[in-house]
Amino acid sequence: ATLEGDQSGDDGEVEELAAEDITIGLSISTLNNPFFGDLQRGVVEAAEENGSTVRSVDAQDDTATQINGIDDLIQQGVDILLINPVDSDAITPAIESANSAGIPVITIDRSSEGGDVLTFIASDNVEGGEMAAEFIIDLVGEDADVVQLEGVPGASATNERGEGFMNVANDRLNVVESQSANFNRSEGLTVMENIIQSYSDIEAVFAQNDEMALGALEALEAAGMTDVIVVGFDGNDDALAEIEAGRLDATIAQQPYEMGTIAVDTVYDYFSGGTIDEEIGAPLELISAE
Amino acid sequence: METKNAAVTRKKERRSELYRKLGPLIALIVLMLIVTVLNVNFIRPANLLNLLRQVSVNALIAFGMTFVIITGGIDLSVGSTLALSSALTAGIIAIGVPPVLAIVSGLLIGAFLGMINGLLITKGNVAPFIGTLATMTIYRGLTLVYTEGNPITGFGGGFAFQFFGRGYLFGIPFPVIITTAAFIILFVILHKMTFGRKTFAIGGNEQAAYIAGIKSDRVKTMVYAISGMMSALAGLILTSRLNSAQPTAGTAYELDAIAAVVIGGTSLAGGKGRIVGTLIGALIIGTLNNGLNLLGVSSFYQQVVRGVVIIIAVLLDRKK
Amino acid sequence: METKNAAVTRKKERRSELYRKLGPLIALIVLMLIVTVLNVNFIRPANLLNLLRQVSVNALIAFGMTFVIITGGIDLSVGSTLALSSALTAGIIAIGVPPVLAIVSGLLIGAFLGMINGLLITKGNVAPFIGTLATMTIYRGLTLVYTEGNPITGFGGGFAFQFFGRGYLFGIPFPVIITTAAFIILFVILHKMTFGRKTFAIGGNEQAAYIAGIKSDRVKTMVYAISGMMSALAGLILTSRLNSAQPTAGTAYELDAIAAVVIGGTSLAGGKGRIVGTLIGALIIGTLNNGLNLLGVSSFYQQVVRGVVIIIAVLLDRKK
Amino acid sequence: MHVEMKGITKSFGENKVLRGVDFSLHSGEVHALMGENGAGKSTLMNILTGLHKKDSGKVLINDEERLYANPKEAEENGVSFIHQEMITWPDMTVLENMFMGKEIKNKLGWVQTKEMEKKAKSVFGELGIDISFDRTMKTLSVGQQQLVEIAKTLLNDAEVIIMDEPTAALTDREIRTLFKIIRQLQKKDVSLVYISHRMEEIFEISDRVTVMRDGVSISTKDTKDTSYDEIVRHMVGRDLEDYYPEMDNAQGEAVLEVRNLTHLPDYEDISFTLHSGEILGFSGLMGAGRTEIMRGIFGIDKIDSGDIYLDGEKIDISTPNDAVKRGIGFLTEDRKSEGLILDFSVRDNISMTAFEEFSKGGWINDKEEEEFVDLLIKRLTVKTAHMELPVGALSGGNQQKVVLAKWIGAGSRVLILDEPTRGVDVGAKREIYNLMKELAERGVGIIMVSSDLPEVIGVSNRVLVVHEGTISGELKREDLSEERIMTLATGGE
Ligand SMILES: Nc1ncnc2c1ncn2[C@@H]1O[C@H](COP(=O)(O)OP(=O)(O)OP(=O)(O)O)[C@@H](O)[C@H]1O
Ligand SMILES: Nc1ncnc2c1ncn2[C@@H]1O[C@H](COP(=O)(O)OP(=O)(O)OP(=O)(O)O)[C@@H](O)[C@H]1O
Ligand SMILES: O[C@@H]1[C@H](O)[C@H](O)CO[C@H]1O
Ligand SMILES: [Mg+2]
Ligand SMILES: [Mg+2]
Repeated sequence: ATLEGDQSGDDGEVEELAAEDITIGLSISTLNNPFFGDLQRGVVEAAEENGSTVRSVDAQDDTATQINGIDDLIQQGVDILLINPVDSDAITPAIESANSAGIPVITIDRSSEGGDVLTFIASDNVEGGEMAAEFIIDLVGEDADVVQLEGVPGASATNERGEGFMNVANDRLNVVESQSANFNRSEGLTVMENIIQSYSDIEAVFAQNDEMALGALEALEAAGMTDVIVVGFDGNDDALAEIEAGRLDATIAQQPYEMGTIAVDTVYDYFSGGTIDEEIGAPLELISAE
Repeated sequence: METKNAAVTRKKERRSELYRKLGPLIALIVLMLIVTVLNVNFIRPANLLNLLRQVSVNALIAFGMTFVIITGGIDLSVGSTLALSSALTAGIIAIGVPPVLAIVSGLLIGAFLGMINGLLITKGNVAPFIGTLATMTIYRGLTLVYTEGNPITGFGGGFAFQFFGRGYLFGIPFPVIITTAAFIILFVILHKMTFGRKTFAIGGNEQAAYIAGIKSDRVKTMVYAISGMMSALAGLILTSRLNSAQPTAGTAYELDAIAAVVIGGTSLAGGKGRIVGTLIGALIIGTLNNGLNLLGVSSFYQQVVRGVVIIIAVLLDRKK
Repeated sequence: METKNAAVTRKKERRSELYRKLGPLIALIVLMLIVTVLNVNFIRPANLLNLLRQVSVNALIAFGMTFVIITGGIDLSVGSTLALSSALTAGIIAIGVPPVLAIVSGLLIGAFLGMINGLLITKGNVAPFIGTLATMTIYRGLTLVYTEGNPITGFGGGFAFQFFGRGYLFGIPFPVIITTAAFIILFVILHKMTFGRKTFAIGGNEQAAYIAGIKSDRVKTMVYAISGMMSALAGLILTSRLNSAQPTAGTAYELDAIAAVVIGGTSLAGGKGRIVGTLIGALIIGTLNNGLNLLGVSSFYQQVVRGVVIIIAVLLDRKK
Repeated sequence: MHVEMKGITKSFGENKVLRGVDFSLHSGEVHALMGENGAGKSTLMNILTGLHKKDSGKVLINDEERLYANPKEAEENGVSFIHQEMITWPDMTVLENMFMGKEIKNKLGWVQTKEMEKKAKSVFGELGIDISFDRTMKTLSVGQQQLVEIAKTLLNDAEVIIMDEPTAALTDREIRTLFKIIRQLQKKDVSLVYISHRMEEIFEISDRVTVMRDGVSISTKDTKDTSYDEIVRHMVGRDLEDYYPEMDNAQGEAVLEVRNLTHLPDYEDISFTLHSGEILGFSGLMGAGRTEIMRGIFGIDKIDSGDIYLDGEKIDISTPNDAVKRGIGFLTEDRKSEGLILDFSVRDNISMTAFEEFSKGGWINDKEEEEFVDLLIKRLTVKTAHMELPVGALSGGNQQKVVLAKWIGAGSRVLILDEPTRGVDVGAKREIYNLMKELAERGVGIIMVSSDLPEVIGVSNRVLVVHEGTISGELKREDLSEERIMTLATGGE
């Protein structure tokens, strides 16, 4: 009787590989969100440019589907795995199986709690949350009534952005309501509509991603509350357009495409014997109308 | 003696029939009272209009679902139909087709997708549950393929299209007006026209209906087309409201729609049902969602409460 | 002529019966051949074991679902039952209960949740579709309440619990061994024991079953308990494999399970079915998922293909 | 076993179905139970076998008060009930059906198929039945299914067997077999309750007759001491005049012509002409293919070849809708699954075929519909409290009238009636015959498929006999006799 991940893989020297000979396995948490579409595009385009092969699987936001997909990638003998976990805990066993198959792993956007990971590429979500809170305070002042729309419960992005936001807001803002709209635009709309019914004096909304922010925007506009400040997170195309149009106030822009290309660059570094940092930060940027 | 007996039966029957009809309505009123007592904001006209607007999407889908369920079928593909027809309509608007024309095309696309369900079920002889389960996956897949997983936005459509989901007429949100119109039309079709009679007959006993000369394949196909069209209509409202066609829009909407239909007293076995009940069912679900939010109940508990209310509503209906 | 007629009918019937039984198997073999031709990695033993391990979760749920569907019912709550029983088991392990005991408790919790479905349906007289739709929401809500929406991790459980989902015995993944054992036991119960006969009898003609002295309420309640227990078993495997109990685990799993059952030739109308078919159905779906990944088909197209394959499989079965 | 039921009462809700029934059964006798549809015969037997609970009264088994908790307990104590609506599992095998709920199992709880087969084989042998055990029930003819049901009762060493209209779906040959079996059982001292609406059978097989009316037992007599007229009088509460109406209806032009209709292997080369005002009987043995022919004509099943003419004009019927549109109506042999929507009201059932009569452009005029339905209910004297009552709540005969009303309302000029009086009591039967005659007199052409020979002879103007899927002969009214028909039906000249 043995356990999956028991047999440790070859721990020896890294076998150097030319870009054309590398097959990259990519496991994405869900492609139903443009954010991850960009991330995937970053990986695929950077890899193709250098002649590498990419095989990707989509977990559709389900942890079990994700480990199955990673197993399938391992079966195809990919040289390295880029994993964007659905859940930071539940990904551990999959990373351990990759470890035991001797396949190096890089996680992107969300971390892994266990297993050996080459590096972790992500924006600093805590810092992003803090940036949003500071921005809001700049515009509406301290102690204003604000609302937070949270992402998928349990996702590291939700927890970390919430943590960052509350770090600042706890003492300096009055958060009247904080509810989940699952990173989803139509839920953002309905949840916001309902909140408006109880709190007509809110001055700002922080949505943990742009999709929810855009939904909230429609709700506020329908209620004639156009002067409420709305801040999103991600910097996706729709959000940027709305900022341009003066409807959305700001977004904490991540750069998913860059995360993808950084990951691929790291892969090449690794296979040419370079040393890799334990964590690689992806740039975050607050984009607003000014 | 026999006639006296009959009169008594008749009276009793009428009374139980009345209960059956009023049951869901009473449930709705009680629910609204409770929410109002707990948070008076609920009963403010602005919130009620807001509630109605929120309900319109589920109500429209549930209206179509009512026809399907009365024939003894089920349509699991409504959510995916909504997404696919919305995405295609957004695409159509984006290439510059006038919005009214695009809306009509969107409705026809929905009807077409529904018709495919109907043909699978009638000509292919596939059980409705499994046939629409398959198309649910297929239509969703096609939506994702078409949109490449990204929302379609900034497709324009001008005032007409924006008005569709976001406009007001005499202070009433336009989606509410659309829903009311759809309700009236479908009510008439179901309860006042021969098409409705045929729909009931098929659900009551398909073989007998067929032998009585009812073209059951054709009626069923049309019923699924109606369901598809209503999903598309709901999708257009959503798209207009969000100013964006979402590839994941409508996921799991079939469950809310089926719940509305069943709470409204339509039997899943087919042959029995009322579209008024469905409207009330949709209002109950909407009041619950809106009310629980107003009361600040956590979304986790909301799910528990929602399930419990579905059971209570159905049990009340059983007891007549 | 009468006897000749009968003989012809008879022969036809046997042949169609054979097709019915072999249909899904042939579909599976053809599918495996196609995938192998396109990517020979598929047929490697390591991948086949990997495939079997992937299939085990859906197969276990689908086994239980087979019983339910044979009675003419349906269980939409399996995914939520999986999540709730997993979360509670993780909680039990976390407070230090020995893993084997915890596993047993987990299975009993699943059976209990299933029993609630059964009682709702038999005593409450609620249609299975709507009753389990309600508990699906309720159990999911309770899971979220219990876990506060966060995955439960680091609960320990030691080697025994880890082995459950991640172990190997004689080179075979332990989940595959569990699934095989469950299959054999359930096969015997369904096809060799009176309980199985009763299950079929209820689905075939409930009134007749009552007259034959079958306690249909009790049998049905037990059948839903079996379904709940199988969901819990699947959940434990998943929890062990993921080393974490996820509050959203099992979402939409009912659909894959129902698809496996129906592809395997069990009729949604009840009274007819085979658990071997369900196993094959689950393997078809698993092969499809694994194969499409191996072939590098985009996840969007995968959905389309999966829906189309369900339809083809069901149509093939129809045509006998 | 000796059974005594005394003063049994039973109500379903407001409906007092039994109002003090006395009934007794001696060991080894065949006791016929007669009464109009809805008189309460099945209900009484359901009380004896524990399916329904009585409200008051006494049941004595071998002079001891005894109530069975459920049908299974009754069966275990030697009281078996072959129900009117056969209780089977169509998709399960003969063996599974026979042993349902009483499988033989070993210590581990495994079902012992071999032993069950052995036991079944011996019972089949006793009855002279030859049906293989692994066939599914639905592939058997109704007669064969009935035989399996009977064999089932022998598995439990039944001492009392209740047969509720066992011959309703059998033709004469099978009835002969059944009677042989009954006599064998009688020799083994088994008592039988025999419920039937067929008077001839009662006189042939029973020792005593009990007649029920409106939930009360009217009389119990030795069969040899009573008469046809007396039984009928007790059943309907008055004298009935002639059972069959005088068939003096005049016949006109050909309305329906069928030429070389073929659908192998069910029937081949069927040709005949139906005239307006004619009642054309179709006789034949079970499985001869009469129902299949009618389904072919009506467009329910596909045909291989052949032509159909209406008023001399060739028409194409590929669905029932094509037939209905052209004024053809079809009362099917299976009223419950094909003729009616049982939960729907009398009104909805009647109006189903005739929407055009009270709708314009798809809009229904409720008032007109009500008048339309009311007229039909009155014309056919359907006994119903009101038109909103679910059809399932009516007696069998009245249900049959609702189906007829539906086709008359559709303005049918050609009516195909398949076993129109199956399971219908004498009183209602007579009314149906009168209706048929009345329709014929108004120029409707009627095809009547019937397995009831006296009925075929009593109401047909002309009879076609079907044998193994072909028409083996035609008999004019004056040539009709049971012998002639049976000779043709069995392939003789
Ligand atoms: N389960 C029930 N619930 C309500 N009413 C019932 C039920 N069973 C029978 N009845 C009613 O009881 C009456 C007697 O029915 P029963 O079946 O005993 O008549 P029957 O004499 O067997 O008639 P038939 O000759 O048509 O078989 C009918 O009016 C019937 O509608
Ligand atoms: N031995 C059999 N095996 C399978 N099906 C049978 C058998 N006998 C009869 N049937 C079914 O019942 C039908 C009986 O034939 P059909 O009803 O056309 O004859 P019929 O002369 O009208 O007899 P009936 O008096 O029973 O109506 C067959 O066509 C078939 O559908
Ligand atoms: O960082 C990403 C994005 O913000 C997305 O919108 C939701 O998932 C998070 O992990
Ligand atoms: Mg009866
Ligand atoms: Mg027949």
